[in-house]
Amino acid sequence: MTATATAKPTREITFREAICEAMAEEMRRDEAVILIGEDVGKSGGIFKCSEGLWAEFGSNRVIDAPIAEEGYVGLSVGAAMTGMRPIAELMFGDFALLTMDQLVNQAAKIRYMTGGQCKVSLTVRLSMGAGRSSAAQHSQSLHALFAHIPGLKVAIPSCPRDAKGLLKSAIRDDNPVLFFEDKLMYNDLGEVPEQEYLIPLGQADIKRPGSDVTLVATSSMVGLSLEAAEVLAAEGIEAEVVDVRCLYPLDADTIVASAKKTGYAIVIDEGAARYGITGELASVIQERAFDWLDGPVLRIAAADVPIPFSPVLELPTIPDVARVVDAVRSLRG
Amino acid sequence: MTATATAKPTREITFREAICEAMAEEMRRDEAVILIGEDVGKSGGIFKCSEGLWAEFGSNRVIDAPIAEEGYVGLSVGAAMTGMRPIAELMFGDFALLTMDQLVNQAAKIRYMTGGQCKVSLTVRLSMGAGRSSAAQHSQSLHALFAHIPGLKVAIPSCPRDAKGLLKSAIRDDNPVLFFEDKLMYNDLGEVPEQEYLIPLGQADIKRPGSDVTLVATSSMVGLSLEAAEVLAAEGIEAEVVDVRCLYPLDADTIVASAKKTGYAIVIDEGAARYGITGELASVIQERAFDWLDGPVLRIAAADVPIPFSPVLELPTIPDVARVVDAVRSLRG
Amino acid sequence: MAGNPVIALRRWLSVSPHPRIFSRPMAKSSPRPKKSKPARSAPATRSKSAPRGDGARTRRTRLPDADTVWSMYRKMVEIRSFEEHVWDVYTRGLMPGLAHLYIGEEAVAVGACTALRTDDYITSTHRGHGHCLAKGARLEGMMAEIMGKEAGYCRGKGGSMHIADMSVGNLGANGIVGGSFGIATGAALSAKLRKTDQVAVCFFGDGAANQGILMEAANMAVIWNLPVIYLCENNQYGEHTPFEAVTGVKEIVDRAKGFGMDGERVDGADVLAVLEVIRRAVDKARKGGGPTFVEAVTYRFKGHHVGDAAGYRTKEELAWWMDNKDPIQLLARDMLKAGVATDEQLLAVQEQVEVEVIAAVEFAREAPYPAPEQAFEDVYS
Amino acid sequence: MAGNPVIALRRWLSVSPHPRIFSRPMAKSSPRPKKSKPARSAPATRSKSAPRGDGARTRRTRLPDADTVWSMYRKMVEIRSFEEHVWDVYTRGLMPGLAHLYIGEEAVAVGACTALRTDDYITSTHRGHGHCLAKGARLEGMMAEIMGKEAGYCRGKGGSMHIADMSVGNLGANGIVGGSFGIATGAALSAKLRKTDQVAVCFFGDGAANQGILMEAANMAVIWNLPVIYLCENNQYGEHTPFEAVTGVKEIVDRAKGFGMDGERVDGADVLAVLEVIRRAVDKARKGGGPTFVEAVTYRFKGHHVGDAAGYRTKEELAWWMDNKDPIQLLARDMLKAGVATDEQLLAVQEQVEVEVIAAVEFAREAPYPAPEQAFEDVYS
Ligand SMILES: Cc1ncc(C[n+]2csc(CCOP(=O)(O)OP(=O)(O)O)c2C)c(N)n1
Ligand SMILES: Cc1ncc(C[n+]2csc(CCOP(=O)(O)OP(=O)(O)O)c2C)c(N)n1
Ligand SMILES: [Mg+2]
Ligand SMILES: [Mg+2]
Repeated sequence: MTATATAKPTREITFREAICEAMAEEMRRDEAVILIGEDVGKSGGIFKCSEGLWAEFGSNRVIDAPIAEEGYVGLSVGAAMTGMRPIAELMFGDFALLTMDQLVNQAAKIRYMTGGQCKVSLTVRLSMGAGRSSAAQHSQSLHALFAHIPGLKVAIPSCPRDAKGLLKSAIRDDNPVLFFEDKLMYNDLGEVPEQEYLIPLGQADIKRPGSDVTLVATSSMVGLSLEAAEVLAAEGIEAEVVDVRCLYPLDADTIVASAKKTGYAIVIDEGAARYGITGELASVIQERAFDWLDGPVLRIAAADVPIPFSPVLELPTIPDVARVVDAVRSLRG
Repeated sequence: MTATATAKPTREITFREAICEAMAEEMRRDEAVILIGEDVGKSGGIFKCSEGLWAEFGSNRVIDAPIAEEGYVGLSVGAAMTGMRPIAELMFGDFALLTMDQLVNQAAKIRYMTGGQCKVSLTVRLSMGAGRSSAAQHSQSLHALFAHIPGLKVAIPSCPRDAKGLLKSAIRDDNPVLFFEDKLMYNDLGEVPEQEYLIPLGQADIKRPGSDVTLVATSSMVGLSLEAAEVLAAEGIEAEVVDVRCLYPLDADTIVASAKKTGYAIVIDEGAARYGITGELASVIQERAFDWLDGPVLRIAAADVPIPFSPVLELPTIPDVARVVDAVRSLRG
Repeated sequence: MAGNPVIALRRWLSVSPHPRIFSRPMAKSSPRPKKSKPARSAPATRSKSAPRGDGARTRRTRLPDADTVWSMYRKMVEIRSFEEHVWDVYTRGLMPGLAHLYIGEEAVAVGACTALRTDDYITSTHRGHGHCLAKGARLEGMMAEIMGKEAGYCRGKGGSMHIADMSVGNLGANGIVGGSFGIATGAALSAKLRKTDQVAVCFFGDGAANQGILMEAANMAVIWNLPVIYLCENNQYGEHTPFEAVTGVKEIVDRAKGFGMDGERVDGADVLAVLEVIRRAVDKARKGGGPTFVEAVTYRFKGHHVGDAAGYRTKEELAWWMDNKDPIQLLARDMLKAGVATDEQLLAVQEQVEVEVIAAVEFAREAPYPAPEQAFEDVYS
Repeated sequence: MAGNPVIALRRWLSVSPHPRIFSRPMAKSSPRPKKSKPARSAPATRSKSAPRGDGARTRRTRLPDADTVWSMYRKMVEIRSFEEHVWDVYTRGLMPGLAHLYIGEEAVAVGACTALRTDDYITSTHRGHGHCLAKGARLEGMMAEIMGKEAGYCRGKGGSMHIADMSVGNLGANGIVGGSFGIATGAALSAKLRKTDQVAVCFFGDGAANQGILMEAANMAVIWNLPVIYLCENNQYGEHTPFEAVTGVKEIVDRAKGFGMDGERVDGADVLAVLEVIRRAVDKARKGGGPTFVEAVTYRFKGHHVGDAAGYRTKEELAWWMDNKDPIQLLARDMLKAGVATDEQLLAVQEQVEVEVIAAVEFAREAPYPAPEQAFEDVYS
């Protein structure tokens, strides 16, 4: 390959458009792909992620569901077992709590329980993230609940490019994949290749190389970490930012290698702190990089409270750049 | 207090009887306490944990529910908000997945969302644990899902004495408490005080003192750790076994102090390994005891697979004494 | 309402100059979505014999006592005015989050809550301001909560979608569609066990009627004979989706048959009809007669929330409902006709309310935000 | 059945020497549990005009063709024999886990599956052996799975509660009561979208009929007109609890009214009646006529699972059902009466089946366990 060939042409699109493109391309490619969710049809979804799909694919493949999350996720499981590739959309990730039996007791286990007799080729798209004053029932980041469950895969992209490539892989995957989209990122712009591409599930990505400290981050926390890295760079500290991209399969090798290299690691995630993502990742790092670490692995996550409504209350409960910067400073003491 | 007064009289009863006694005592003490669940009434529950309660308290207070877990847990939330103290029983912890909206979106958040206007004095008793060839939908240990949720408390006793004392505290607590009972422990015998007593939520308990390594364990893994400690003692290694007892409130101080003392810690839990209990506890320990640790905090948990039916498959997926012993040996090189 | 209250009142009371004869058919429509063409691109011809519940109003012949009528009128005006100010506050960027307005549906909350005692329970929805006010919430606390202030009902923690007022039996709005079926039913069980003869009313939407927990809760209410009323506000849409497209029964009240529960359907624009139906159900429940399912046929005059242009429905459809089914207009006419009120009196109430609501807005604007540390309080008790 | 097959067959076919006239009332009973006295301590007097569906059998006047009748007879005998051997295997400690037997309910699975093509779908329950066999599962694979052997349908990973056989459209049993409503409905959607004219049958119990996801799934089946049949096996109990105590409708088929779905009730001991009702529903579904709800009234002759002494029901009640509603006995009589079969032929089938089942037990006993490492396979594909 020549140097020009590797620099593939790109254009700037939003996270939302990246999601929409991924679905459209996969629906064109494979008749078995359908989209089901509340108001995903003619109205294009409340976050406008399916705009144009109903017009292109019709109401047989872009299906407005009743407000019955457990039911239509269950129905998607059945469709996935019998030759379809449903994408089920949950407007707010919080509503996933209504579908846990179907996702955890059914989708995650059916292949295993039947000794490998079938595939559950299901993608569940769901939103996450606070910061919109949506209060406790519309702001949760519940990815840890699903990452805990054997049989599920969990993707959690941080930018338009990754979102598109990972979502296409998720749709083609023969297993149930939960795909978390931060609501605050839908308008974010990013470079996305013009040509078709896939990003495999299970590869972390170093979004910024650095030598002094490793910031392991997910979803919107990647952007936050990159900002923090800029602040730190001004102080002469070079942070390496590792975007986890998939909670399962987890690319522990990349994460651990970075921690070994820098000797310091901080894990940053927007879910609630306790018994969540940061505990697992910190624990993996200390287990595998113990002899390389010059300080404990620190964790930054949402406060252990339901997410409050008032912006003055909400802000202090979610991670911010200052906390990351301070943590790095405290580590390197 | 005299020495004789502290050595309170006890008798041996089973874990099941301890649970039943706790409920009976609290129901006698407070009319607001009711029990609701499938077959909890005349038939006494499929695990016989409510035997005798229906006869004593009648069908107004010991209520056979339809098979509608989400509904009757939701109903329990409403009753708890309006002056009752319901105990909702979920026969198998796996069925808690049907009730996640009511427990996580509602029970855990209502007090907070309403600015402290009400109490949700709800106890949910649910079973956990593999080892009975009950396969993937009747064997899960899902406590990590609830421990992750701000607004909930989670108790996870390991012996009849603790079960009784903690359950009584849970019933009196003004917050939603999830109370996990290992199915395999129901027949376990243990010394239980004759006189009434409470064990506060949020105190870990050192079940065996030791100086060489700390085993941090939950539920049935405490017994397993005690067995491992015996094996290790024969090799001259004195393990300290810390029973976590409550995942939230978590008594991190006791756990961390023990790890600091011994310099080595292993966390043992029966839930699935990834993004679960062990990650959090290991991570808390390494964060707070970093400079005292002589090796990484190790973790032992269920394999990351749905739980298989056949005993020859099931056994290798759950922790056993040998794994604990081997881990200790590997740690201490 | 943000403008001159007098002009606004005249607008409410005015007879539409061009009475419309078109609207979309409702009870007659097919339960199957016609996928090939966009749902309801134009309202179909309204059949002469209007479907029960939503068609020509079957007006009560006699009004209740004047106090009751006046207080219902006042409360409906209060809700309307409150919501129009929320609109205003929202579009001026003075409140965070989302605002789902109750304009057009006032008669349901007011009719229902008028049939309740203060110690009776309600559970509310994301579209809950009307329920809260009707059950007795104060304007200041409501407006302050909506703006995220400490003086709000939830100290700024809940916001528009989570207002509760336990002191008057309001167990709270709910951001989860269908999230309060269990809670209302549990409150009813609690009342029964505590032998208080309290009753619980569970407000929910046509969209929520497809959530399975409704069946679970309703079933328990039937088998245990609980004092609870499931009151469906069928405002024709769940977000952007017309209810017929996602509902397998022609009338939502038909769901009751599958629960073994009594069901009634009522014109949700007719506060007197709602009052009567709910009173009957409450009496029955209080006497140990068990639960009732009620469908109130209504319409939201605004989009799903402030900012939703509601392009999924036609102007004609909206106009028909506004012209024929404005609950405030309808009650005002009845009061005038029955001689219970004069134009001036109606206007005076409107002006008083407007003053109060404006005062509440001012109060809320001036009120301090909570201290950031308060975010960490109230998690546990 | 574990004993002499001939004696067993005679037992099945024998007319009860003291025909009982008592049984508990069913369709007539109150939906409210009478909490003060233990439910159903004694069967009440059976009303003369038997309740539809479960009372005096309305026998088909004409049998279907002999092949069909014989194959249904054979399949019911196979299920009975299989289950009696599972009992035996269980009590001898040869299988782990729990075993929920289908004895007494054979006509439901066999009648229903006889109306299906091999490529049609079923979803099954924790009490699933009968469904599996009726849909075409092999005895060896079933028995091996139940014993946790590698030759089992699920390679030992599923066990009794999770047997599936995708090759014949059996999407699997389910340990979650009500867990397969969504799955069956999704299979029907899939068939519709793939334009295959396949039909899905969702088996579930009276207890499962209280799970809310039923309403959610049924509603989608109605609005999208899906080829699915919800077949409720009302065997009178969910675990230890009689269905009337926890069910708000008198007859479970009444739930269908709340979904806007056609409903039928059928005598679940009468395989011919089940066949007819399901055939009709399948034809309708295949032709695009949409879903049907069917309640089959039946009874489990054993406890909830092997080991449950079933103290919650009376001996009289059990005896009435065994004497009057044994599906195998009933079909055998009809076959004898219609001259389709002789005693000897019926016996011969029974003997053949018994030999096959015993062979399957032997096969399963000898079959090797999976290797422990296999526990870590099949998680992802
Ligand atoms: C469980 C759940 N699903 C989806 C939503 C998103 N949502 C909020 S309001 C709404 C429509 C509700 O419709 P309806 O019940 O008819 O009430 P209405 O808004 O018409 O008053 C939806 C889908 C939600 N909040 N909760
Ligand atoms: C969600 C769920 N709740 C409870 C149980 C425990 N359970 C297993 S079978 C059963 C009774 C089911 O009754 P029914 O649906 O009538 O089926 P039957 O056993 O009578 O065939 C119960 C409560 C379960 N497996 N799943
Ligand atoms: Mg609506
Ligand atoms: Mg049953």
